[in-house]
Amino acid sequence: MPASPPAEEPALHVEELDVTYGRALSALRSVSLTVPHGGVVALLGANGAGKSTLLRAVSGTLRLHRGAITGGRIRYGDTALDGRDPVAAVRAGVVQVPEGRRVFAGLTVDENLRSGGLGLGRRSPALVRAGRERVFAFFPRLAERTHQAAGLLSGGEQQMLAIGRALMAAPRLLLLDEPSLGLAPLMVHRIAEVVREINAQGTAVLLVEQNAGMALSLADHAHVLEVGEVRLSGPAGELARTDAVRRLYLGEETGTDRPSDAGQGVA
Amino acid sequence: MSDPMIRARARLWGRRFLPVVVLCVLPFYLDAFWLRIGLFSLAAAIGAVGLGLLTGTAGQLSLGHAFFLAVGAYGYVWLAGEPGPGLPPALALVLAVLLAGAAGGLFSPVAGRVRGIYLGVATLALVFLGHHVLLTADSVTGGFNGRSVPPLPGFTDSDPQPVLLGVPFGSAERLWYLGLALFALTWFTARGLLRGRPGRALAALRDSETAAAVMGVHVARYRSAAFVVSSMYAGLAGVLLALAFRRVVPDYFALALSVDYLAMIVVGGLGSVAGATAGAVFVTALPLLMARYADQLPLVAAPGAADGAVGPTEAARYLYGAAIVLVLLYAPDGLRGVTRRLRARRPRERPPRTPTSSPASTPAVRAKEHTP
Amino acid sequence: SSKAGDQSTGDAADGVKAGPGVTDDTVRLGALTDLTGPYATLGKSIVQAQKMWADETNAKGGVCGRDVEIVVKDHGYDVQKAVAAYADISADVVALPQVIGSPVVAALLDDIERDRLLTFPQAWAASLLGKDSVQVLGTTYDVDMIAAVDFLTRAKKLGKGDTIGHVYFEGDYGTNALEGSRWAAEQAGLKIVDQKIKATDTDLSAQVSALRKAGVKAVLISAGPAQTASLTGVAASRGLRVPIVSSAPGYAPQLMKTPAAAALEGMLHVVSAAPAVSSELPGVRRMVSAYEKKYPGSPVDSGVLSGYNAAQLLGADLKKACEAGSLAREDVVAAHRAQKNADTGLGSPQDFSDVARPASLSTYVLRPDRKAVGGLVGVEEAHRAPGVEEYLASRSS
Amino acid sequence: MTGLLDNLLNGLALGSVYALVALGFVVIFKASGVLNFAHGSLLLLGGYLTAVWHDDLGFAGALALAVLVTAAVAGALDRLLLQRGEPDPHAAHVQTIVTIGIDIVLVTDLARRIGGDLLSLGDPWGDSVRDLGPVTVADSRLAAVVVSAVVIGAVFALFRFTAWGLSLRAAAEDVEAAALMGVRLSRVRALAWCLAGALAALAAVFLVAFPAPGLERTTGQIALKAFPAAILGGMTSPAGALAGSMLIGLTEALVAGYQSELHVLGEGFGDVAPYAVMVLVLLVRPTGLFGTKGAARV
Amino acid sequence: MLRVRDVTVRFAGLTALDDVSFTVSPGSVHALIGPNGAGKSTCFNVLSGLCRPAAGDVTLGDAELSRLAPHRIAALGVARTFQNIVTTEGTVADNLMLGRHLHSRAGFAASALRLPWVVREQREHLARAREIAELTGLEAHFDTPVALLSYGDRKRVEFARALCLEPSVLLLDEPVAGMNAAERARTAEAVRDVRAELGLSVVLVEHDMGLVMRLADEVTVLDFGRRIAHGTPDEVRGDPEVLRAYLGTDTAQEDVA
Ligand SMILES: Nc1ncnc2c1ncn2[C@@H]1O[C@H](COP(=O)(O)OP(=O)(O)OP(=O)(O)O)[C@@H](O)[C@H]1O
Ligand SMILES: Nc1ncnc2c1ncn2[C@@H]1O[C@H](COP(=O)(O)OP(=O)(O)OP(=O)(O)O)[C@@H](O)[C@H]1O
Ligand SMILES: [Mg+2]
Ligand SMILES: [Mg+2]
Repeated sequence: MPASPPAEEPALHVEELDVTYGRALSALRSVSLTVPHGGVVALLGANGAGKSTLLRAVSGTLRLHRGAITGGRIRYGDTALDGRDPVAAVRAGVVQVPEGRRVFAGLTVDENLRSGGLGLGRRSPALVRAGRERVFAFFPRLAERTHQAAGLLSGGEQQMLAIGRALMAAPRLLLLDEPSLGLAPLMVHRIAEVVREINAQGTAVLLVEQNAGMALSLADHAHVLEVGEVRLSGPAGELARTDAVRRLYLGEETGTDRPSDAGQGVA
Repeated sequence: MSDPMIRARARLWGRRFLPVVVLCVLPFYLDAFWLRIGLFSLAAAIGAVGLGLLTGTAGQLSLGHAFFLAVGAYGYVWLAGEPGPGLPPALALVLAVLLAGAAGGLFSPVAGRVRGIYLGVATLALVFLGHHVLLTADSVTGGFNGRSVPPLPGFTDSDPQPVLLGVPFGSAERLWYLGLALFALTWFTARGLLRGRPGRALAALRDSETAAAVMGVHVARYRSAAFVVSSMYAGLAGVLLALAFRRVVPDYFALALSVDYLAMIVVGGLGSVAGATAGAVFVTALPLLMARYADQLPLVAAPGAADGAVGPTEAARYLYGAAIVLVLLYAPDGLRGVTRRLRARRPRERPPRTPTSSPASTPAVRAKEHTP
Repeated sequence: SSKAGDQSTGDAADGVKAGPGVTDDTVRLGALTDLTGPYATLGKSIVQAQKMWADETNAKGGVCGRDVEIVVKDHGYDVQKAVAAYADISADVVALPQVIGSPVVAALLDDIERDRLLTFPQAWAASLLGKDSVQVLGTTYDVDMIAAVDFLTRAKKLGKGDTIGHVYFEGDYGTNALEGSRWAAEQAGLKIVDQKIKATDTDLSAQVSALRKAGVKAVLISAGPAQTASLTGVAASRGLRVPIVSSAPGYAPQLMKTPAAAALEGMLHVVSAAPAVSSELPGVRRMVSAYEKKYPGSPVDSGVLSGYNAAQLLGADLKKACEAGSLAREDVVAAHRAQKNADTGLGSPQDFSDVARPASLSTYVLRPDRKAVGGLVGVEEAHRAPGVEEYLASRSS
Repeated sequence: MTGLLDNLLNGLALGSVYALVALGFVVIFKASGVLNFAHGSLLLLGGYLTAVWHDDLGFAGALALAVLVTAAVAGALDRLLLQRGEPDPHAAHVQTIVTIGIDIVLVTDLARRIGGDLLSLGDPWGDSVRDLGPVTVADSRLAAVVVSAVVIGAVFALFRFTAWGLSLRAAAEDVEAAALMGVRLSRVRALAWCLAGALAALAAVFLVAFPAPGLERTTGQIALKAFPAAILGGMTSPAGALAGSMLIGLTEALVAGYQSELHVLGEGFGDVAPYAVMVLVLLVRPTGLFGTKGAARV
Repeated sequence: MLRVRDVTVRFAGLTALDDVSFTVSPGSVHALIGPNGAGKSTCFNVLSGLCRPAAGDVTLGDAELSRLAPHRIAALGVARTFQNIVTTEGTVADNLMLGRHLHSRAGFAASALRLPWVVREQREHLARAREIAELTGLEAHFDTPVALLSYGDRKRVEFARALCLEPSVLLLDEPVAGMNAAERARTAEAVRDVRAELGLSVVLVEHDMGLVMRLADEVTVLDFGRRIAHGTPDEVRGDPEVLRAYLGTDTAQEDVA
């Protein structure tokens, strides 16, 4: 196992977080959540609810989108993450898989995987090799294409690579932004297995997913974001039984015909 | 009576027409030095609008603008002059613009195929090869020392000088109005292009050729057309510059000129006609003004003073270089961005208008296609 | 309107007719020079020399009872700036004792002629001849090159059938020089192999290869100092040890500090209308010592001499015009054209009466010497190369 | 025959000098997407510093110090004037223009200091030459070939095999994703500028050493020749920069060497021939000899 | 009628499509499914002219698509979305107006002179673009720069832009990726609506089997570039080969159970 059990057990605490983009657009208001050590927390919400924004705030890439934290705090263990740069987050063991794959198109698959460990400073080649073997075990398809330029992979293959790349950084907290995006049903199962497995190895996961069925089955705890605010939260199993969640995120037609209007009814 | 509508309309008219009125009365107040600067600026603005269309909107980096300016300038000189067919100057002007457009069209095998920085450096070749031709083809271009420019009829100093309101209307004054008219034409047409269908197709090409092609844009044709149109503006600018200079020399149309034009569109703010104009005035007028007034700065020695002293030209160059850096440091979206921000700070926001591509984030230099 | 109304000029208090640039107590001259471009060194020397002349003249009571003032504008060899600068100063000066850059002069030629502004360009191309208001001082490049070929045949024993290389800058300078060398070579039965280069070429290895292949017995060069240094250095190192003769602008004393100095001393000669600054002529010696006193540390090069000479000639013109009762521009030009044997004691006397002819046809031959002031010493006194008159005749026909 | 060999050798030597300049140029473009118009002035700076220090420090000391200082200046320019605020891939064109401003200031100042002088850098080769069979080559040029081969190899290795190289290439592809991998963007980038500055200073030595006459105020303009060299190589690989430079050097030398035979093209075509060759190559291979089309699909 | 016949596409050392054939009848929804890397997007690239097949041909009516440039294919009424979102910068409106490119005529000269008909034409197309934005739920973002939208909304922009072309064949590459169930339903509805309204044929690549089952009339399944199954959604769902390669046996067991 690459990550030895840490002395203290860090947890991610997001407290009363406010985020705005540009000068005015408020994307998150007073959002709080906790990802305990070794836990899996799911974050649900409609398009534009602010899920990716929250992950960006944690990983420190908000500023690349001209966004800023205007209130609240983010702590990971003893490390304050708000207002820090992405490097600090990676150093603390917090690694994000960005939305929409974002593999390094011109680099080979192999180089993409190597780049996953860049934030960790010097590492022995053996360690790197072990990490790579682990990724290939998860996603055998990648092993077949180590020397192909990542940009030429199919969408799903790129998604696997993006996840594999993050795993190379041996994260203690993995932020997954829609990992099942563009994956075939079989692969979605595989992703679920991967999440379970790395979680079993001690990595906590904050999971943003539109495949709510999968997300809720993986998570201990879940939150529903709506227009920048937490509307619902609770144990995943409980939430899965909530009417609104069933209708909006599990696609079960329980209420009105036009689900889009029903968004307001969750509260 | 204090209908806000009326006031708003008055403000709009004020904003639109005040500048026009000011530009029209300037010759009554400014001496030849200022008019000359103004004329150079107008010519540069026309050329910059063309480059803005090509590089800012269509995303085709061009370092070859000087070449197309040269085609316009020399085209006019040759067509209207002796040796040359000696056409009527007004006709020569139009033909020179078309000639520049044709030169842009001839470049289309390269323009249609080569992209990004590769295109930029390929266009660099135009400048050097063009310069070589200007030097070698003596019989047409006059070689190293260039040729003098046949004036437009009615725009020479030997013409009778009417006196308007006590101001003698020499060639500088009259050329000013010609420049103004040509610039107005440029402004009108370029805005129409940018905000219309071609502008949108070009912007799409810049951002993603794939998306544009799949939506039905004929990629190669539009890429070439961007070159042709931009070259025509450059040609027009070249003719006006030639008329203002009364002399064309090859060395003027060197790489530095191309780079200046690139600086204009970025300093002004990419993607808009107003930005290109602001940048053109900045890049053209500032060095001339600084050169003129640098000797009044403290610590600046008289020209040709002792070794190592900072002379006026050097001082002007320092200031000009620093001005470019500073403007872009504090206003990365250019002069246009500054005015937009100032305007946005005022309470009344204008409602968003018909779609125009956001000029703030349009890269000129693009390494690869934008695929998120 | 602020521009309405115009001031007119008239007679000054002392009865001398004044014109633009002349007031009751000053005479203003202009200089369009290059202090920041490729000819910066030359520009600076000329500016300083002419300022020194103005100071000396003013100390002696000025010209026509007026103080001389020189307005200097730096164009950095940029035609656009030069045109703007001309527009800026032309209304307020009597004459231009210095304009650097042949494209600049060419661009301003029509304006200068229209304004009747007596101008001494610091360029010696024959194409600048023929304008009433523009005066090329001394010889032209072609005349110098005829002298160079003459020198090679006389002193270096080149003879019929031999080949000479000529490396030259594009532009008036090189073209005009090539014209002279071609003509002279033909007369002497020599063959010219020419190599055109640009001002940005500083490594002439390829040219030397080509010249060596052509089997040249001597090389002429009409380029800048850097090119002369490279040519000589490369030729020496490749074993092409042949005499090299340069036009005057192709040499600068700074070359004596480069690694090519030894080769230059061994192989180079310079043809010039002006004597070496180290010359024993009393006028030159006086000027050099005054200059060294006034500008310690500044190199004394040929620019100093030609700038000072030009200023003195202009002073003579102004004095003559003043005596004739008018400092109006056209009268200054007329006074200038009346000088048939202008001698400032700084070199050969000059004849300005024929606008189509070079003012002088006598050329000095010099050679580099790192110990001499200005890095050059005289080899041959000024003399008229045989055939120059025929050349001029052939050109004017 | 000797003439041809002479020209070929000349061209190779010239090309290897261009390669050093082109390489710095490519490194900066890769790292920041910036077309560095100030590259010529960095080169001039490096050369000038070597020239003024070599009397006191000796050639090697002066060169080492000049390389360091130029690298530091380049890095500082990037950190202080170009990288402002958050890394923004769209800012590359603005930064490109900022380099124009920087270039104006630097060149003005250096030109003022150099004045009309031709400065010698005190290099140990002087004007010594060597006979290689039938042809003669300047020692300085041989040194240029060796040094640029070694340096280019080293830079190639840096790119391929070090964490810095990987970081640089990753950041060039996608700034945000690189940041998420823990890449210190600004540091990686500034280091690239430092490297390019060092290369420029080094190139200055060979550019102005014999057979060129010495450092002039206009020496920096030769950096322009590196543009086509870099482009021909494909902007992506150091090997490409080398190949492109060789092609440019050879073209220039051959066309200049055979000027009289190529009369129809106009005299003085040697200077512009590289550009003509470049355009022809680009017509056939729009991304240069070694360039690859962006590896992106939809 | 869109007909794909024996299309083969090879990349260096890899056959992305191997003798694939299928036919899309007018007005139908044809789904193309298969595991990751099966060649679905490659097939779209062939259909839209971005990729030349090594063998085989594609016909739409009488036109042979595999020899046409992308813009010519678009002019025949084939519009597509991309799996990796490919929008242009500028606002949603700009993107949608790009979709109207083929329906407007204003060229360089006419636009430069702003002839009255050009102005009128532009106004009409803007109105049409706004309608389509409403249809796809983008009305609130109409003047927002696309770069500022969330992933799901950008996906919608692509969809709306393709609709703006008023195509006869619509190629959708994972149109609901990144949307939640309710949003998926809404998009599905929009697809159904436009199909009914405009009578266009849709080729759909999607990993959301629920959506495929609900929308598709016919399904073609690819694996490693080869067609492994073909039929109605129900037929395909039961196909053991499809279960093995794509859906996974878990689902199979659920299904069987
Ligand atoms: N760079 C930005 N500038 C301004 N606004 C932004 C920016 N990025 C996102 N937004 C806005 O912030 C809100 C939240 O966006 P976010 O990307 O976090 O949504 P999301 O929940 O991840 O949605 P999706 O499921 O579609 O990915 C949206 O309204 C979006 O338009
Ligand atoms: N231009 C290319 N060069 C090399 N290989 C390519 C290229 N395009 C596609 N491929 C390969 O072809 C295969 C098919 O890719 P394609 O994108 O068509 O898959 P897909 O079915 O769309 O998969 P997904 O569901 O993951 O999007 C992949 O393995 C991919 O790596
Ligand atoms: Mg998101
Ligand atoms: Mg796909």
